[in-house]
Amino acid sequence: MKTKTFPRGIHPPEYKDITANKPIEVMPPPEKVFIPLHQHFGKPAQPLVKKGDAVCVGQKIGEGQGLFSASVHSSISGKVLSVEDYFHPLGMPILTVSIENDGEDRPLQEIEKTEEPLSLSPKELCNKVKDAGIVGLGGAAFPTAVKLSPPKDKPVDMIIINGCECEPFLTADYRLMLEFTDDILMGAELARIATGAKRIIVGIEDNKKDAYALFQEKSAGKSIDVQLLKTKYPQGAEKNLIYALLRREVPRGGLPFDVGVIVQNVGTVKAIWDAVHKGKPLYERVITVSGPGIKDPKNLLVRIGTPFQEVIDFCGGIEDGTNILLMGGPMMGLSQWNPEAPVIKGTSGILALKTPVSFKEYECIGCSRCVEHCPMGLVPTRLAKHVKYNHLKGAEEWGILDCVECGSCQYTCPAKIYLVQWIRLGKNIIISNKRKKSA
Amino acid sequence: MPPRSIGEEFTKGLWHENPIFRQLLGMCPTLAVTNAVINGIAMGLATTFVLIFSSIVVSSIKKLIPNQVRIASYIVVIATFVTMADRFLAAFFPLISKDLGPYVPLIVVNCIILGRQEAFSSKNSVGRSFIDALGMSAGFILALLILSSIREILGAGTFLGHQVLGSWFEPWVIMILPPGAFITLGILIALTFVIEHKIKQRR
Amino acid sequence: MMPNNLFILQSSPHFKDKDSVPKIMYAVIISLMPAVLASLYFFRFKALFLYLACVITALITEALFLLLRKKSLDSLSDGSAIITGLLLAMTLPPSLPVEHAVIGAVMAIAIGKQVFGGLGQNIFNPALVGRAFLQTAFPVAMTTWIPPITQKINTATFATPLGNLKFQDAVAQGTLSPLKDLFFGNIGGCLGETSALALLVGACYLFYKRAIDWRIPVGIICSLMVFTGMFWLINPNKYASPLFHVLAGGLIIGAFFMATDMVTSPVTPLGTTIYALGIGVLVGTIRLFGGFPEGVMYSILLMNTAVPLLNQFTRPRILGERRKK
Amino acid sequence: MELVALFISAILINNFVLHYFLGICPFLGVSKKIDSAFSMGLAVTFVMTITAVITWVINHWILLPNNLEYLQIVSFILVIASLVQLVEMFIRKVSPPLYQAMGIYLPLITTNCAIMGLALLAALKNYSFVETVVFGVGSGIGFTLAIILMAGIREQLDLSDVPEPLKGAGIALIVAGIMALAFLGFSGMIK
Amino acid sequence: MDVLIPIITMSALGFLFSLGLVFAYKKLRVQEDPRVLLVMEILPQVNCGACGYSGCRTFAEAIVKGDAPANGCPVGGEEVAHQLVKTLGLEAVEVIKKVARVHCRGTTSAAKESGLYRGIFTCYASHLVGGQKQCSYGCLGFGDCVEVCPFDAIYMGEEGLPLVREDKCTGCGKCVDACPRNIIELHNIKQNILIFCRSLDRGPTARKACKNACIACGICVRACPEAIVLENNLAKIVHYKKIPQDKIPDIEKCPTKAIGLIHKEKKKQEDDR
Amino acid sequence: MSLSSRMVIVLTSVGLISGALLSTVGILTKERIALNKQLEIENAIITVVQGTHTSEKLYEEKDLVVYGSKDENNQLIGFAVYASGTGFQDKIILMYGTNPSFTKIYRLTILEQKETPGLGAKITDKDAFLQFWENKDSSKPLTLRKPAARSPEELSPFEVNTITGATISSESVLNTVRLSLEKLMSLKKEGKLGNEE
Repeated sequence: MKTKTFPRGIHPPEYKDITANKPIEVMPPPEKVFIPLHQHFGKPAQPLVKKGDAVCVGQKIGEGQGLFSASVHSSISGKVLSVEDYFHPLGMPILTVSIENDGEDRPLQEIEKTEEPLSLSPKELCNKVKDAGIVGLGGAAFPTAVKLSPPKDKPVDMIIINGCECEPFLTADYRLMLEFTDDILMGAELARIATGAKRIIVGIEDNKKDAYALFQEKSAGKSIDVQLLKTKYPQGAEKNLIYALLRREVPRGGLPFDVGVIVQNVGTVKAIWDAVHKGKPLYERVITVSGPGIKDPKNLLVRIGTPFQEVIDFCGGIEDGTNILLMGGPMMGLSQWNPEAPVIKGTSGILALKTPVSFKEYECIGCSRCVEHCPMGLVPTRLAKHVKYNHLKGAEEWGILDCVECGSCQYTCPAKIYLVQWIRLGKNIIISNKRKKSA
Repeated sequence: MPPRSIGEEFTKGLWHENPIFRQLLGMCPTLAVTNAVINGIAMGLATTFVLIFSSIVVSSIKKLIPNQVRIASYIVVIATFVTMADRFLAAFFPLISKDLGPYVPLIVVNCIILGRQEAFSSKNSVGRSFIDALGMSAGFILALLILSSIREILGAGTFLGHQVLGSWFEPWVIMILPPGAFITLGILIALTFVIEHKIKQRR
Repeated sequence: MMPNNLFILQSSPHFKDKDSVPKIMYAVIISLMPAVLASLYFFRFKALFLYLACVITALITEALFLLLRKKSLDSLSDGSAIITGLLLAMTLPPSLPVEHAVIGAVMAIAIGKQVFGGLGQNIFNPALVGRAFLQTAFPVAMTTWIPPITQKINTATFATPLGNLKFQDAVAQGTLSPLKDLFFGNIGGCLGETSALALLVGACYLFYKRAIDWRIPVGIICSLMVFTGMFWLINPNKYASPLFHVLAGGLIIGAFFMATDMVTSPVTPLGTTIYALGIGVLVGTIRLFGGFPEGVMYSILLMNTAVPLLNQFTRPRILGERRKK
Repeated sequence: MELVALFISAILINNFVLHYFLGICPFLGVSKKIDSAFSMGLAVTFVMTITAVITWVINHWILLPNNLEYLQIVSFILVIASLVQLVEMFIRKVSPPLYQAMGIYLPLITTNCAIMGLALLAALKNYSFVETVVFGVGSGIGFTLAIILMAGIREQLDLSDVPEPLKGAGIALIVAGIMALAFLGFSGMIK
Repeated sequence: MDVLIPIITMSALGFLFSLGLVFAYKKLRVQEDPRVLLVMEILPQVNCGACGYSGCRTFAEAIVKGDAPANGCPVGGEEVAHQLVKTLGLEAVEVIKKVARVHCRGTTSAAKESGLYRGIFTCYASHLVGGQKQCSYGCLGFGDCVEVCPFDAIYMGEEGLPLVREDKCTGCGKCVDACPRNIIELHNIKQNILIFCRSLDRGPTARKACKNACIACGICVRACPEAIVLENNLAKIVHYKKIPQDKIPDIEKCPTKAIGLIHKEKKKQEDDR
Repeated sequence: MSLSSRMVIVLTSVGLISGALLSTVGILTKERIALNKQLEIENAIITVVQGTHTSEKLYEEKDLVVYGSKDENNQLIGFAVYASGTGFQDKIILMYGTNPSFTKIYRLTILEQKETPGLGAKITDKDAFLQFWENKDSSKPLTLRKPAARSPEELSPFEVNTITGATISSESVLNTVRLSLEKLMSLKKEGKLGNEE
């Protein structure tokens, strides 16, 4: 079988074998959950409950505001303790609903199950997805309902189901693909109906051959292509995945719509199926808890809002010498200082790593490895220098806004320069300057 | 700003507004003729002559000249004195004149001269202009002298043609060639920056 | 939580490749060793003194500048100053007085590297700046050659193969050095440039360590061979063969060790290719038509000046970018 | 053949900036950005060509027949100054885009010693008319080459940690020095 | 004859040249900003390019647009700079002197660290990963504000907080823009009471993160309700003028010293120095 | 008075005054400068053809001037040849003296050169270069000795020396001399050098 892939990129060590063979375990709901009202790309949700209210599992506690937003649901049943700012894994205090578990796990009364989900109209599907508060579960947490309703002038002909999971350590998507193959395929079909696309392509990297075989088998006879991809990072990045599978290039500053494509993570399409078929809003998700600092690494089904500490304790706790705690994978994940931070919709994994505490940063010696490996065709060293010496105009000319912050450059940099941080810094300043100007 | 005293008017050209090191003006002759001290001195004197006389002339006729032909008139005045200097050198110091080549006539486009006329002589009295021109020329000669001494001593082992370094010394030919000129001046400018910085800190 | 128990806070990515700047630098140093040993064999103590003088001076100069700029002396251990010293020594004639070599090493580090801000910021290859300085400052000493010890002749002056080609009309006279001698290094010339074999052994190691970009040596050698080959085909009685040009003089060391200096070569793939082709053509031009028998040093320095422009105008195509035609 | 040699020599070997030290002021002043350096180079080449023609005519038709060599300086500078000013005003009136691209650099050229140097050198070397023109164009291109290379380098230096005292003119001069060293490689090419 | 020919030649040249200029002056003139002409008058007209612009005209245009500083002409030196300032009125007339003030007292000893920060040592960069202090409102301590100050008026104190030399501060606001956490503000130099905190955290959380944080206890509000209010867990001075001086001792009873007199702070600074 | 007429008048009068000044200077220095030039040539002629009493220009073209040298007795003792050729950097202008039959070169001197200082510029140096040009036999084409000889005695009468490291400069001097000699021979055949013999 010929494998497809995109140009450049890197191949970091995978470390997936730690959890790859561990079936998804269900973690019991915790004593308390902290559910931030802002877990997605876009505007925060507006709280619907107040202190003292009783809530059930799946009850909507935050209403999405406007187009780019998503609703938030309670993940346990119990009493609302407070609605106020609380620590959020992204580092900023965010308005959060904290709920005390009454241990009953009482579900919502009027669950809307749909027996014949495939017969629903696109509009109905979108509304259900929106109601369930589904966001992209790959990490960026883009509201899925928005993705499923492409603008009229940009028809979508192709849905890509992203089963790459190119980040090291993470195996949550892999386990989902093995254990919930049917749900994923049905969810993909719903997404296809919602967008009016013609075909579905499932992209799976060749380090997950058994998942590929399973998908091939189950999708036989349907209008679904299952494609094997050469294992490479960042294959899961939308633009690179689209290029790898279809040889279509998303224009600079554009979205996949622009080339008639929508990319959905396997976890997201499963959530769509759950929401539409079982009427279950997004209040729990599968995460990988792994890394050399975790005593008993696992793939877990976790309620949203569970503090990291409890998840880690459930996995045997932290080993001595662990000095870095991550939400997400090691390439794009966010480092955490506070283990009390809650699991959110975008949490794909919790990693505890042991890294050398310090290393020397050198000046760029122009080895051009970052250029060789940048999946977007940028010149990261140049971008970083432009930002460092405050030449933001130059940085823009050199395409700083096209950076996807995948970290390939910094991974390969022998001078250990914080390329991604420089670029992120530059992007932030440029964007805030633009906002100031337009304001 | 209070008017400067005569002394200040003179000394500013030596350091604070030194045309070469601080204002970076008149670089072409500075680089080109400093391969030997004698050339540097000759060039400096020729420039001094032109600068002083054109300053005097310009400051005395400044009121007669309409603004639109200001530059043109100044250029003619300067060019006249440059020609005089050039002819004088050719007549009485033919060897130096040959060495300096086209750089004596090029005094006419030396930014220092036109710059001083515009910035100073056209606005100040004859006396002040004279002092200013004197100071500027002194600064110019000083710079040429430093640069040419370094280049001649390192590049030929001589100073004003006299052997100063022993026979053990093998001259660095590069210092007489263009690269040596550029690099030496670059380093000198950096040094003046450092000194200026130190002076400022002390204040 | 105890303060010493804090987690690290940092921006992604949290994984890093093991390669580092000192590792690359020491790989280059190791790869130079075969050629260094070869030159010690051919020129004995003269070579040893020059190597020591250059490396030690380079280190001292670097240290002085670091102190002057109030920077940590740790940077000395990154190996870049040692490389500059070594490379400089390798491009010097064996008979050069040691004090000249010292001046060269000072200049290489001072005006070749530190004035630009130190490691990674220089525009020109420091070793070549040092050599160009010496070539211009002491033209006679820099063009006086002695025969290697293996050639048991005793003449005061001796010409390099390229010198023979340029000034003695060696092709017509038939006195061109045999390619075998060129390959093993049994010829006159700079310390490190004589033995093509030893240099190629080192280069293989560099490729293995992926410390150099293959485009540069390949581009240089190809363009030089095409350029000199054209003239050779037109008149083989006047012009030397392309193979001679590749093996003679500093081409191998230049193409594999000098032009490939990461700092002073372009970062973009297209820029790198143009850079390499440019060096090859310039070497050919200077060797065939210029006043100097050898042009590798000047060619690399000249293309170094063009590197910023090459970088500027060969920005790679960004994914999804549509270039105006 | 001789003309080709003269042309190449003017560009590479006897480069105005790196060998004759002519036009150093704009070389240091307008070499901060590649775009403006290129425009400046264009403007200089343009004016140099015109100057070469006009001063040759003046020198050979007016001054030399009347034994007035000593008026060279005055007449050349006057002609150059007036010419540049007229050309500038003309371009400004006729073609604003061209003025933006090149014209704004014209006044800078009046007192550019490269132009005056060209006129004087051509007179000193006794070039024929065609030679003078070739010399003018070649020198202009040589100047453009040097200033563009310099601008590229300086844009790069903006992105590096040059020691404070050397920033600006200091490092530019040292770079020019090393460039001059590298250009020495071309010497002896024209025999 | 030897004398006459050059005289005639030169006069003719001068004549022709002036005719050309008159012609150019009359026919080829392009309308332009009169201020540019004014500036051109003052400038030396050497067109040497030392200012970095392509000639005096472009420099003049830049000055008029405000892109170039008045002292940007090295040839003209101070005289020209002063004349320019006079002519164009570049010096804005200051009515009230405003100075930058730092609304944080999260010193290294008072504010708790959150993690070991590893990365680029600027405030903005560390702000992007959440900052290395538990308080997510306070000063990050890398001195972006010090870096941007053109007047050397702000410096990093020993306690890891930026301090302002109010005599040197011109109130240009560069530091205000540079601070990613917006803890620097411009104030009338006469205002002597300041709230040294920006934390919107609830009292206990704020207190846990920083000893000097405002815990919204309301003591200051009670002392002076018409001037100070509590907003989002933080005290705020709404009407500075309504604070009677005799109430200041009451205000200063603040348990965390998050509000207080600026002069005390200043005295501490001097001790620091 | 209108601005325009004032402009014209001022500039014209400035030109007038400057013209007057310059013409004075020009006239005052003219002779002296001409004399300098003449002296330079005459000195050179005396150097290259020793015993010259009077000399006269016999032939002139671009890059080649021939002077006939006569002694006190008005006997032609040789020719001083002013020739120029391209060196390493720029033109090299030189002068050499020959006997009337062009079979012998008395001496050589360099009038103008811009060769590399310390290297090619040694062609003006007596010890390093010029002494090797004294009394050469030019009945056969001269050749260059490489590598350089240390003293004139080592050289055959038909050989001239090179400067170590500056082969090109040495070569171009030799070529200039060779070419001009060939040219002179043909001129002589055409009888353009007078009919003294």
